[in-house]
Amino acid sequence: MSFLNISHLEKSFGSLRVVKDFNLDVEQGEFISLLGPSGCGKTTVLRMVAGFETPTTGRILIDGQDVTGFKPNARKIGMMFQAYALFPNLTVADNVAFGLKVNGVPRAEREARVTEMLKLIGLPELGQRFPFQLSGGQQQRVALARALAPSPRVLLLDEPLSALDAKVRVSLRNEIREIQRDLGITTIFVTHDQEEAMSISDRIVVMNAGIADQVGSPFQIYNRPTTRFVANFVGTLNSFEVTVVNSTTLEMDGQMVTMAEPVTAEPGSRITMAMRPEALRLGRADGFETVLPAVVEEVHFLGSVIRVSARMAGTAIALDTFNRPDMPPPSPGQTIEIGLSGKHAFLLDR
Amino acid sequence: MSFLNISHLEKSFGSLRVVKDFNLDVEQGEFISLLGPSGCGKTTVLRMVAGFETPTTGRILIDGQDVTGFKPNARKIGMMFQAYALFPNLTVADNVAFGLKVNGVPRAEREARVTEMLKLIGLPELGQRFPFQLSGGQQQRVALARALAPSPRVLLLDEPLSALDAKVRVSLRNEIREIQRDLGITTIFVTHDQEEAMSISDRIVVMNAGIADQVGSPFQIYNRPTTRFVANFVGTLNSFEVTVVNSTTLEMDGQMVTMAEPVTAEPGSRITMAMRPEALRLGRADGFETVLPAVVEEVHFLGSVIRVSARMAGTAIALDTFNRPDMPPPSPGQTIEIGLSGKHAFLLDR
Amino acid sequence: MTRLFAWLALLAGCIYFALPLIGMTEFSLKMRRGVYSLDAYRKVFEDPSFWATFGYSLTLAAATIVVGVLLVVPTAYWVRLKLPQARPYIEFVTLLPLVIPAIVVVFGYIRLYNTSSILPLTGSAIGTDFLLTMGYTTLALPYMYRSVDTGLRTIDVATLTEAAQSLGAGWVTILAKIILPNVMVAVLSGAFLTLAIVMGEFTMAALLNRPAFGPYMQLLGANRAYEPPALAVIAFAITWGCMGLIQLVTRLAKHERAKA
Amino acid sequence: MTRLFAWLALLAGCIYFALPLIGMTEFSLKMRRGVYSLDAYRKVFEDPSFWATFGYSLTLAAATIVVGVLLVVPTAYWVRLKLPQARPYIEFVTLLPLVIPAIVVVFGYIRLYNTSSILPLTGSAIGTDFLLTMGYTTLALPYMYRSVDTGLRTIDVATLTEAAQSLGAGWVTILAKIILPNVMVAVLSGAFLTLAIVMGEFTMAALLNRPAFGPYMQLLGANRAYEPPALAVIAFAITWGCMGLIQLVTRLAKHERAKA
Repeated sequence: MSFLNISHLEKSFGSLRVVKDFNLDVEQGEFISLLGPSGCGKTTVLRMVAGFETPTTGRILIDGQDVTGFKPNARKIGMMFQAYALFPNLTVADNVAFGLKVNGVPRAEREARVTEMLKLIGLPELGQRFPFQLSGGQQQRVALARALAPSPRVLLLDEPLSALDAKVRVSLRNEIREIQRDLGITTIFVTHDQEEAMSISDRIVVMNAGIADQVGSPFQIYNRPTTRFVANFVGTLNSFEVTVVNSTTLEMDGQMVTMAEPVTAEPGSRITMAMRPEALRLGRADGFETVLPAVVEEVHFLGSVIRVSARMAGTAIALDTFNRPDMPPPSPGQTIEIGLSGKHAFLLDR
Repeated sequence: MSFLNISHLEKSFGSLRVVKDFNLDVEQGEFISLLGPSGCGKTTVLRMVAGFETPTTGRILIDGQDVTGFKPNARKIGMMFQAYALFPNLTVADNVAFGLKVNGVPRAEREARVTEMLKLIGLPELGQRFPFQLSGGQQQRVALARALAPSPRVLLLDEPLSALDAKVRVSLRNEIREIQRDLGITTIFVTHDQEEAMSISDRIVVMNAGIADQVGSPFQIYNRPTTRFVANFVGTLNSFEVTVVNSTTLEMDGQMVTMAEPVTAEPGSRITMAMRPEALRLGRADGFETVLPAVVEEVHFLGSVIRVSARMAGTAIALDTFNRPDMPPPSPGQTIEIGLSGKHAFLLDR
Repeated sequence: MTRLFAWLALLAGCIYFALPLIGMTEFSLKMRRGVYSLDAYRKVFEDPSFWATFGYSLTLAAATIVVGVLLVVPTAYWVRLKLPQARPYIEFVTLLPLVIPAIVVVFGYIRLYNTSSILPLTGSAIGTDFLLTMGYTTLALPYMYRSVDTGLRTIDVATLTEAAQSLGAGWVTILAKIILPNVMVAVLSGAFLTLAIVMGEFTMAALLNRPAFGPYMQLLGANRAYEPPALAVIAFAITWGCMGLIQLVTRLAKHERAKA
Repeated sequence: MTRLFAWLALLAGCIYFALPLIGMTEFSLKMRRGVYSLDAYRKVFEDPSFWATFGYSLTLAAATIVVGVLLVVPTAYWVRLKLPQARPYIEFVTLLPLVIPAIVVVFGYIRLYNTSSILPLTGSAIGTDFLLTMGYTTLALPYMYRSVDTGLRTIDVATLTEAAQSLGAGWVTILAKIILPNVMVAVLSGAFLTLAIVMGEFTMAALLNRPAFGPYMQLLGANRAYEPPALAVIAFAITWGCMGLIQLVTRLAKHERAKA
């Protein structure tokens, strides 16, 4: 039996069903992300686990205990919010100590735990500061320490990085992941940022309109999406209309593409083949058997990656290539050759 | 003579000099970004060009005309703000028509121009809506149309994307760039997001503490940073302490690295060599002569790119490699070989 | 349990206001012994003094609103735009009328502008009316300022002003086309509160000896039994009606937008 | 040019308030013919009625503040947290005292609680004091509610409550340890405004015939020449002092935090 078990969870507000038959098993120590666009129900699921919303139907079990009817303050969970959740009238140390105090932990033990927590988040000297004296990133670290101090059974993170600057966001997400791994605490993380989810999760639940579309590791979600929604929401996608030639070969604008996995569709039928931008190769190279001409439309220098927008076989495509200091990127209007291989392609249903 | 000329611009608030001897020449139709951390003075420069701040010293010339003493409403510039800048009591069409009406453009001409502008931003049917009925991205598009309607000489953009969601941000920045290129309007864009600046600018001015540190194309700024600040602020950097062997060779943890450009430092001295994450190669490959062992610490799946954090030659490094569906990324703890070449390295001054 | 307590508190609050009103209304209907009748109301409406004082106070309320709007809107706008650091002080000044009793203001006026002073305003009826209007403006200032300032808070004054400037607009255009339309509802709600205050004010009008509605109500209250509650009910109905009107205006404005 | 106009408006506003005050102060110092003296002030302080009425009003102000805080803080918190859609209505209710003249409230009380009613509160001094406190609470309600509600606006009530809940806290802990400390300054400022209103109030106290400070001021004003302005200056000084105290408390609170 898994550590956190959610079965047949449903939630309706009036006639609006925001979560539909949601099921999830989380192992002890796992880091799970709920990923989806706004309004997909991911936050509602999290709030039901926390106890802030009551499920319409369904059950939530933590460590074998049915907590569905429990009040939030009886669930022994830790939660981190988007922002502004620190108690402004308390010092950092008192914020971290709050949960311990409420639970009647004796003073000496409490102080030792606070010191330990502040060290864990790398702010051992800021205990006597007030929240308004901290940067956004520091505040969220203190919020993490506060949530972790009473040793909760499950840690819930409700888009804790969304209010922060890009650079801080990246460093803090890595820090959260490290701390989570060190403590081995079961964690559910809600986000709408696919890069964020991919970067730190053991497994991702991609949600769409209240339904869990796909559950899997970042590698699976990105490389083997099971629905069109997942394929489009996670990462950028190039899709081509191709004709089936036989069970291993597709025809694309006169060129043959050999697929790694067998094609089940009827020969002669038109299907959609998809490739990620990094699967397309600027120029010819070993292992990229199919080569097609393309015209560059836009070049976006993104730093380590250069994204080339081009038109190939009548389709607008995006291609990612690494920056090379000794080789400037192509210019708009230029005609280039693009190499690709069926090994890196996958097929999309309807 | 350039179209927009800023010379020896200075601004002090009290004893605080926020802009120091700022000089810039912008060609007609150029897209220039002012990039820097918050408080670097980039917004102050923009506001002085707009006329909202009076320079302490220095001159601003637009199309040969000295506008330094002009009021904002006499400068014929268009400006786009961070957010909430649409007039809430006016419809979209009236917002776009505002500048034309103020300038006494006759009704028929005004209406034609508004229709044209709404078509340009791809919202031809929303003229009768009010701002609060639009999404954030739509609002900013209308703000662009409003700024462009009176055919300003210069377009000023003050972080117009910072209030938007990640996906909208990317698509709107590309749209702005396209419209700017189509109209050929001289544009200054202020941002703190290096990816944003790199992706859409002809040239970037990297600012630090009121000073323009470096001016150049995104490719130059990224691959040939002239100061340590620029090198660190733009993109991720791996820096290694190396020993100079002779004018072309450096020694790094016992391995020799041959540089493409001559090294001026004394043989035997210790200098800092820097490489971008994409210049490091997972495994051996042609053209990456130097190979060093490393231990993987973290693997972050970011989508098309996988960032590997590892420890090599005693230094924590970041390495970028493309996702390959047929080849899962390495795991933390694994020992790997990393290839690199002096061709992709540059030296940092003190 | 806490929820129950909160609802009880809410209920208590409502009763707190409703009870006196109901009691008063009930009493006002009992002029004719044994049966409910509208006799008290008829008496009030037949009294010419009622109409005279009511009209007088209404006129002064209108004058007060005009002076207040002209004083407050540009000031509040300018303070938000250019002197944000002065806001606490301005707010403090606008709160002064709450802490300086009306009596003090009137005494000050009487001492300053009496018949033997340089500006003998209290010597003539029109001069006293002017003084009274000024006094009312002072009384209404906290509400008018708060209301307009709250209205200005809902828009980004600085950004809207700069946006209009960059499009070539001058100050007059900005104030008339952008700022005022956006705080119209706030101005209306301030005007309504002013109206309510002026209609009910007693101290100033009484001390300056002008035939206003407040002193009339008190006079009636001291000498009659059934008419005063009837009068109070009428006053309440009027203010309630005004409030409904304001709500309607706000709704219509929103509806107009949503429809467009 | 507009800037000049704005400054002029500001100046006019200040003069508007300062002139009566200066005139009054100057007059209050002229009791002894030909020279400035504090005679008027001495007279006021020597009057035992001054101390009696002042003390009485102060006591009632304290009672009013206690009732107001107990009524307003939990209500405002609960409304923000659980009934946000009810906020406009609650705000409307709290604004009613501004539009129902004090006279109406008092008449209502007198009719309801007179000596021949079931609850003859006006029959005893203590009962009337209770009624007066209730009346004052009504008068002060708009200020107290606004103040506390504004205080609550500066914190994220919902998130703080949920954060405290997830850490195991119950309602009492949340209200006492999180909500109240964060709106303390707002509560103090509401309390101060209440104090100022109660000290200056005339109508209710006079109609209920209680020995409060407001009627005392009026009585003096009708019969003496130099003492009333002196009294007004004293009242002004007291309120100003209170206001300074509040400012000090706010500053100290901030300083305390900054230092820590």
